[in-house]
Amino acid sequence: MLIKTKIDEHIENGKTEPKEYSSKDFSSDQDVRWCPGCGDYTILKQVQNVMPDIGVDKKDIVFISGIGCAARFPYYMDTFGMHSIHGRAPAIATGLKTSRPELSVWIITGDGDSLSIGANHFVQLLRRNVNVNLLLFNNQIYGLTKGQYSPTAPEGSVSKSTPYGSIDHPFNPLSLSLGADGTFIARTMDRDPKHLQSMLKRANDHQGTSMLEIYQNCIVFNDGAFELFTDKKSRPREAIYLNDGEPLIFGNDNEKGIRLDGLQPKVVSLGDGKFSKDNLWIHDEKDKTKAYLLSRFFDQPEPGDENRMPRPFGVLFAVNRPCYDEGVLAQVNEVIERKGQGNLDELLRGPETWTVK
Amino acid sequence: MLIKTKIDEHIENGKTEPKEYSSKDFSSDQDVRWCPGCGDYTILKQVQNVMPDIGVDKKDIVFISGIGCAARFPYYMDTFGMHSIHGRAPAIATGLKTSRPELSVWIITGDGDSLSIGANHFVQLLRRNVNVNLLLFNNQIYGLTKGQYSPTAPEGSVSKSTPYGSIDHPFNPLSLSLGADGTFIARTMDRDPKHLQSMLKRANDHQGTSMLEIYQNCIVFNDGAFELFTDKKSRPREAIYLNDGEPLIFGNDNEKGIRLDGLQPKVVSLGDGKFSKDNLWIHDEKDKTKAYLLSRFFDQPEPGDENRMPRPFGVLFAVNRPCYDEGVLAQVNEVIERKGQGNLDELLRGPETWTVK
Amino acid sequence: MGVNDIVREKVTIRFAGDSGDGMQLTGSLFTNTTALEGNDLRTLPEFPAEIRAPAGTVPGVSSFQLNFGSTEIMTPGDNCDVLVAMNAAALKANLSQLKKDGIIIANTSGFDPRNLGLAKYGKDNNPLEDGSLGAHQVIEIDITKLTQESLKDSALSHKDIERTKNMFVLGLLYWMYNRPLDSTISFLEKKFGKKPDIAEANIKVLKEGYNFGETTEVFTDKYTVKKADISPGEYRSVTGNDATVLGLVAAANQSNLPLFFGSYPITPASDVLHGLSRLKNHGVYTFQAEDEIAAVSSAIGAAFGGSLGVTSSSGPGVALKGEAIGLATMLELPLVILNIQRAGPSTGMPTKNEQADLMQAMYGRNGESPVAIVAPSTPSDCFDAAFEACRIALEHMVPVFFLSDGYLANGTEPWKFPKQKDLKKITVKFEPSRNGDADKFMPYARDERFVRSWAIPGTAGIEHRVGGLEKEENTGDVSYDPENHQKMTLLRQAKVDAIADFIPPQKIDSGNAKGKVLVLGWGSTYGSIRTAVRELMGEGMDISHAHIKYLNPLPKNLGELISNFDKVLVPEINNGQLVKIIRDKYFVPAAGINKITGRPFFIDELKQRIKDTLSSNS
Amino acid sequence: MGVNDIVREKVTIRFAGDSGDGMQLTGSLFTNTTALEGNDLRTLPEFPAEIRAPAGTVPGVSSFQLNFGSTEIMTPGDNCDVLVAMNAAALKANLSQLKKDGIIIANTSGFDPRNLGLAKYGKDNNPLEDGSLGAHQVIEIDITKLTQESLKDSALSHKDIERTKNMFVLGLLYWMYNRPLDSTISFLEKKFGKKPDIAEANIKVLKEGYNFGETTEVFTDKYTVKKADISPGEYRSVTGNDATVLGLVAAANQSNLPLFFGSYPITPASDVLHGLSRLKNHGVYTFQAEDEIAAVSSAIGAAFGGSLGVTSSSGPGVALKGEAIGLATMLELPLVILNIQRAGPSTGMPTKNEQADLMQAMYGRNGESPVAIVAPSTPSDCFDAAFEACRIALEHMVPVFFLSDGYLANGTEPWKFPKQKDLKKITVKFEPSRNGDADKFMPYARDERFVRSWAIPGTAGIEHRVGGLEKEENTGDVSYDPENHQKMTLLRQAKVDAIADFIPPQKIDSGNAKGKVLVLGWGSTYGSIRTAVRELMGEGMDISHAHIKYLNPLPKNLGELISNFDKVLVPEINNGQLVKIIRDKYFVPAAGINKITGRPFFIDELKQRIKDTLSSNS
Ligand SMILES: Cc1ncc(C[n+]2csc(CCOP(=O)(O)OP(=O)(O)O)c2C)c(N)n1
Ligand SMILES: Cc1ncc(C[n+]2csc(CCOP(=O)(O)OP(=O)(O)O)c2C)c(N)n1
Ligand code: SF4
Ligand code: SF4
Ligand SMILES: [Mg+2]
Ligand SMILES: [Mg+2]
Repeated sequence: MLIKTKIDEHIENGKTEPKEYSSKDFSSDQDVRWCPGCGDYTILKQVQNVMPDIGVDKKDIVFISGIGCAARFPYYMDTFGMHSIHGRAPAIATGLKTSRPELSVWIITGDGDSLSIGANHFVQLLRRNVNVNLLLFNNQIYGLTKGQYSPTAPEGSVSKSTPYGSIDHPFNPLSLSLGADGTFIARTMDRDPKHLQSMLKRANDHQGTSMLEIYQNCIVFNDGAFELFTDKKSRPREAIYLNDGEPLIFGNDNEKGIRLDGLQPKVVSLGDGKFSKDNLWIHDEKDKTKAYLLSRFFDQPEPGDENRMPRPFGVLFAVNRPCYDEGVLAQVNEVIERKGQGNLDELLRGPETWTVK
Repeated sequence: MLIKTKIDEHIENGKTEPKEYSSKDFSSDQDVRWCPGCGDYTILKQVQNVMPDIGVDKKDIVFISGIGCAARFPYYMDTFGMHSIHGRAPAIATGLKTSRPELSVWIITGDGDSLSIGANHFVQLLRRNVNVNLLLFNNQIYGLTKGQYSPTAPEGSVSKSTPYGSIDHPFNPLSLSLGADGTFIARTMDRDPKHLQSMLKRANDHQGTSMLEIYQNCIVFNDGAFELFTDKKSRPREAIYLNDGEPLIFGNDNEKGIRLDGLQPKVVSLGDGKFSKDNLWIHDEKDKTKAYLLSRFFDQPEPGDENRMPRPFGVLFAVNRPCYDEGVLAQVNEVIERKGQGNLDELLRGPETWTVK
Repeated sequence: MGVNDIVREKVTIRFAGDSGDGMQLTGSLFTNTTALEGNDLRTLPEFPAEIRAPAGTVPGVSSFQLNFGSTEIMTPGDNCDVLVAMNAAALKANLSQLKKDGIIIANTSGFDPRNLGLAKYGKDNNPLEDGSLGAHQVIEIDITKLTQESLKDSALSHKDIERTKNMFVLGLLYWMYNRPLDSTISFLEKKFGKKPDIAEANIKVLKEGYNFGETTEVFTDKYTVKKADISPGEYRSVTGNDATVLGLVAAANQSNLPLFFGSYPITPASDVLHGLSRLKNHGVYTFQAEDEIAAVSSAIGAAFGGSLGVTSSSGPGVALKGEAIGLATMLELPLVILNIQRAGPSTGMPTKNEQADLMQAMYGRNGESPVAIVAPSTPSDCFDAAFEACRIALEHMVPVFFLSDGYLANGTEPWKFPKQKDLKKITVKFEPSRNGDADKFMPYARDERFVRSWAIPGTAGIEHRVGGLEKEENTGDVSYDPENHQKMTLLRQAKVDAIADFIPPQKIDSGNAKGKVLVLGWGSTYGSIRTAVRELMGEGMDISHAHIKYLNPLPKNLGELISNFDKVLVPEINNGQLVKIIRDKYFVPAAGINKITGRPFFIDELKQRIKDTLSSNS
Repeated sequence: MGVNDIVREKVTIRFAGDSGDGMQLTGSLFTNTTALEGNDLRTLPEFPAEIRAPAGTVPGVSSFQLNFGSTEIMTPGDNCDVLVAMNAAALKANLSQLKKDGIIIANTSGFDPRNLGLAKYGKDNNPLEDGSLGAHQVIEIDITKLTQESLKDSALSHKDIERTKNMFVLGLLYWMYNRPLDSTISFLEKKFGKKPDIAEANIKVLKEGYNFGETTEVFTDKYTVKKADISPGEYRSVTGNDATVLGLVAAANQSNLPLFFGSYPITPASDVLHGLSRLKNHGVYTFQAEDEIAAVSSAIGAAFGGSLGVTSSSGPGVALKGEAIGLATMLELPLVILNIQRAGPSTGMPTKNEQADLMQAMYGRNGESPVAIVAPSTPSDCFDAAFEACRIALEHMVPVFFLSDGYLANGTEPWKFPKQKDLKKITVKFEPSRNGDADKFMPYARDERFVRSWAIPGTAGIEHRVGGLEKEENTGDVSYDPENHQKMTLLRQAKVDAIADFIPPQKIDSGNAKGKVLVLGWGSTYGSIRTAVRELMGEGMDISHAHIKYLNPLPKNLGELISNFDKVLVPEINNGQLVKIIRDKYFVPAAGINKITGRPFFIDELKQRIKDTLSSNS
């Protein structure tokens, strides 16, 4: 902001040389307390691995979470952090980022935290396009409260609170994010550290709200929820990795592709000469309609069915749109420039006064 | 429910002959207190006009609203009603409809009520597909609180709370509803009573959550927000009426059409022989991808631009999916049938007891 | 035949008409002139509950009350001496607020059959004629007609002419109360600078009204209200919500912090959001959140970042903030919560007044989560109270409730506004950066006031985590240790209690420091209590008044102050809240005097209730 | 050399091990046998805060405490006589809860270097060997090894064998306390019906443990705890949350209404949701809402429709419900809010106990919005309290808070469960339908108890609208009328106050009805207070105990009851809440005895604190 405050002074006085970090520098002194084998561990590790490369000073990084197993994440990062209240991390982050745009703000949230109690703040964050990174740890269950179904749990889920199976239709988190006009929408999984890392970098590089869904295995209450995609054997058939500008190819030996027949995506085999790479759908991160179609590779025919679409991993959609925090700052500065820095005495005097002798 | 309760008795005892109603029967004894010229009046009138035709007994109709100008609606309907609290009508309606599936439940809400404070309940309602009708009075402003911008207000909106123009990107209510997996998504306007009536009937007939967005003019704080679509002169060019199975045609003399060029909707003119009706996009309410594309006829080039898409009115999307309330009832009954009606004494005894002599 | 000029000590005038009749403007212009004339005064507008109820109907009536005098004026007045009724509905809605011997100035064309019908008098029974107005002196003037005549040569549209009729009333009242026209004239010239014909028309009608009083003989009396002796200085008029805005900006200025204001609109708090959103060039960030939960949460996020984080709401909106305020008590971050109270419960009566959220502020959260509470007592005191709320929050790292209400929010009074140089400094010290070899930063270490340090992101070497789980003393690590929880719970309480060392002692506002009866109040009842008590003192009663601004913690000397009186009475616009706290804390049989009509205490009413209460429980 | 058999009046055993060691099962099996043996008893489990903290670490320890005796047992016991420590971490975590002269039964293989390391003792300093256990009698047994040996011929996997070691401990303790094995054996046969080899193995090891006591000479003493004289009848064991579930279902049954339960998971309330979701065949609807606001709102919607609407939560979740509860007070619909309290503020310590939400229940909403409050005093009393909460809500058309807590929720006690035919009937009458010519239905007309009628959709001729704006008396139309608001505010209060005519008078639980000292409690402190007071009476102190179940309105005779004592002490697991209400309402200098460690009062601790408080303020 053009008006210099005590915060600016403070930062000025505290200036330090930018440091070289190793991933170790990002692990706090707290011992990690997730269940042995929980997917959260690998995510933590990859985040710690990526941090040194994002070129941000440790002191300028803030992790804000809600409540849940995932939400304990900030305790384990040796950065600034807040383990706040259930579902409200996006609102807290909006206040922080808007008032301190220079900070690198990361939101850590679970499927219950962000899509149940916090779903309003979640969609508003995406709509406003606040320049933060949101990591959605989706394990299709409420872990911390010991195993109730969540808004991403498939219909019929048997859980502590649904002994006879859940009845409600689950959210498709990526479709919801698109519907909320998110500008960066991506998916990855705990079991593919390389891909996870690259997605974290992409999320960090994107200007605006980066919504990264991470399939995370809750080994205790929902083990294997994503096995189809994480298991080395089934993955090639069930998962497809998206790369901007490249055709949609998958399968054990990349023998399958996806082409668009009008508005209809179709799985085709590349072996039999009928179709070649050139006939395939070319991924375009900027094409919202294609992103929409990819997000619907979700409620598809059962595994085994020829026309079953593989689940997309990677960046489905990424476009630039002005960020809320930038916009606010620009407006504040624009007004300061136009009217000059406000004078308190004039303000106190107000438009009209009179004097009593 | 298979277990008969006091409610069933009560209804049984209170049985009355089904009546013939006129719209007058649905106006309560309260004098209507909206600003003269408010769009809410015409909506009220059309709802009262439609009620006699939906074939539901007055005593079985409930209107539930949140808070706002729109939300005063229930007071003016001579049915059961609740003017509840801001944003919570969908949650209250879910409790009522789930416990009393035989009732016809209508939610009345404003753009602030449902897309700001109530956005979480709004998307959860659509996801669950509770069998209620939601009428979203969108006037792109907070009326009752005297003119602050709302989440549907265009960027740059100058309002009491945004004297220098709003910065946040607005929601596209229909896209959000699609993203939340709504099963019935439609749009109409206060200024077209006929269309409004037909949409109300469609909403009522749909099984599941019927989301009907109604463009409503706030004459005091946001007059003319939808003039482009409501004004007889500009409407033909700026609005397009959707009819299932029919081509997308609009224009003063129906001289324009829309066709799909791959994934790209294009405005074409039917005059010059290049294209005929047969080349046009045929509306299909069941096609979610088309519904998606239609919902994006929104953030388009400025008026005047040849490729500007007209704003669609009508039913964009309508499919059947099991309703939450039905599902809950079915499960309860299924368990009762399987286990027999629970016996309280057995329940109190529990699995294991011992006797003290 | 001449007109007698009567000297009056106080006068209360009520301007009432249709929302379209410009009564608010008329009232404030009369107010400005009156202020310039050196009277003391208070005003209160009353808006219809609906945005635009149908013209001519009772719900559509808008009114403005002004109370001014040559002595101290502390309230907008009880019932009025003069009621201006621009139409039948205005009379119907306000008659009950006119003194027995009060004067009615009625615009007869507002009493035509149509208006009588709309006002539900019935087309052909005109209260002006059916004698139902009894003792009241009724002055009937066809203001509309006279206005039109005076502008018959003007080129203005009928509508524009119609619009000027409020100036006729204003002119007439200026004559009645011997007020000069000049300030109003210059205002009109400024306001309609671009439309000289409109300015001219208004001025002409204004003078017409004045001359009408002068020349016609409908009036037998005119009145003079002498200067009040008001402490000399430069004054402005201010509403409570304006003053609140200024107090926040001043606090940000005096602490040299950015002000982050996260809010969600709600009556009667919205004007604070509106006011601040215009002050971006004072380094103010305003965020209209999706709801009250996001609003308070965003303020907490900003506070974590080192800004002065403030949120505001009323009624149901405040109830929604409880959980997040609890988080702030645990995080021990500064947070200011403005509650511009309104009549409850639930949605209640949004445009009516009440001070029934004190207990909610004290206890409306899960667990033991003490917060500080301050309450303004007059519109201009909102400035001090808001400033103090910020000072306490920032200097003590604690959430602070500011309990204003609709009566203060919309009321105005003359304010001898302060100069920046005379304002307190607010001392904020961010935890400094430290390099690797320095010893570990202890986020929950405390100073002698039990206050932890403000450690903001961007500071090297003090990276740390905070959260809503119980914290270990000093380290701030999560702790389930039983003794630690006991200790931290008491520490959080001790921190709030210690604020008592940094607020002024409670003083007696009126009366002796020892005596029979102490009337103890808080918030917007100040004016009524002060006036009532002073009048009772005048009647020879041994009675004193103390008004509490710092409600939690209470001033250290309050207990002793109370102990100097035989009886303690606590008038509140609620069903008895402060009285509970006083009885519990000081163990005195304090008696409540309560009113829950959505209206303030009237002076006479309060005097009577004080007498009744004393006689009943002695 | 023989073993002496010592008779004990009470014994407290604490089973502690890694989450994986099956201590909860071991404890409950011992409990069942003990119940069958006719002892009185109470138990309390303690779970780790994390779902699955790393095995072998202190945070990973899970324990189960059982207190049983031949006399009345009202608490799970203070410190224990015997501590079973399956590994080093278990010892470390629980040693502080062992009596000075208590016995430690240590599984030596759980004290190997690895375990010592994990427990942060340090690889090579074994507390069993370094004499740090001082006065404690330590019995070291390599339970793991012995278990493996006894099953060396079994075909089971190593893992399965390992799993049976808790049966060895159980057998051993059965021997120590002269308990029969049969009920446990038949349990194992049932449980592992499908896996006979596993059943067999467990039973073998169980007997092995028993024989180990019998044959080896490590034990010089065994103990007998005689039957308690418990009122005859059929008993079951029940936790507070189970009993709450049953109370709700019973109330739905006795009012013949569907039960609609809208909730959102949160510790320690979730088990109520889990329990009810299994009871669909009792006409129970459970709705896991998106948040607590939707949960309570859905219950209100269901109540509007004529169902028994209930919502439940804890800590921060309850704070979120305030606004909607305010709506329910305005709608005057029945609503039951279960608050299974936990340690706060904010997220606090979810797995620890506190009763610090009383003030929030009383005042945690905007405006004057009175609600009724009931609180259970023991696990089984949760049944009665939940039933009463529903009865009051339904018969008085009012929101009712039920204030349980984690200590009650998870604790168990023997319960002489009632029969359906002995339960109260709950009388609900829906407003009947009326035909066109009947006169207009008055939704806010009231009966002599100030209760309006329940008018549900589906009833012809009574279509009406309700809402959160102030209502006009009788008609229920929106009203801004000042006098009406005063009247309605007082009516809502009067309706709640009138409930006092429909609850039992307050009785003295222990001691005389007149005397020196009254100890006044509420909620889960019942057992500790009762026991402490009775022991003090035994020591000759003039002291009595009354325990309040109906906290709002308070029983009509409470004031008089209190007035019969010179001193009133109010022990609470908070920083002083009920005591504030008592001091304010009855104007007695009640003194608080407070503990905020997340733990219940210990008997000896409480006795001491009572003595101290008395001496300090006399
Ligand atoms: C206001 C509030 N409501 C409920 C809870 C209890 N709670 C804590 S975490 C959680 C859900 C956790 O699920 P998710 O967000 O998916 O995180 P996960 O544990 O699966 O990582 C709930 C219901 C709470 N702490 N606060
Ligand atoms: C909890 C709560 N927050 C805020 C308000 C104030 N409020 C009432 S209506 C409203 C918004 C109205 O806008 P909208 O929903 O678009 O309805 P409209 O008046 O435009 O029809 C607000 C902010 C309230 N009554 N309750
Ligand atoms: S409960 Fe599930 S999500 Fe939570 S820590 Fe354990 S494994 Fe991970
Ligand atoms: S403010 Fe706008 S929306 Fe509200 S009643 Fe008036 S015109 Fe209608
Ligand atoms: Mg989860
Ligand atoms: Mg609106």
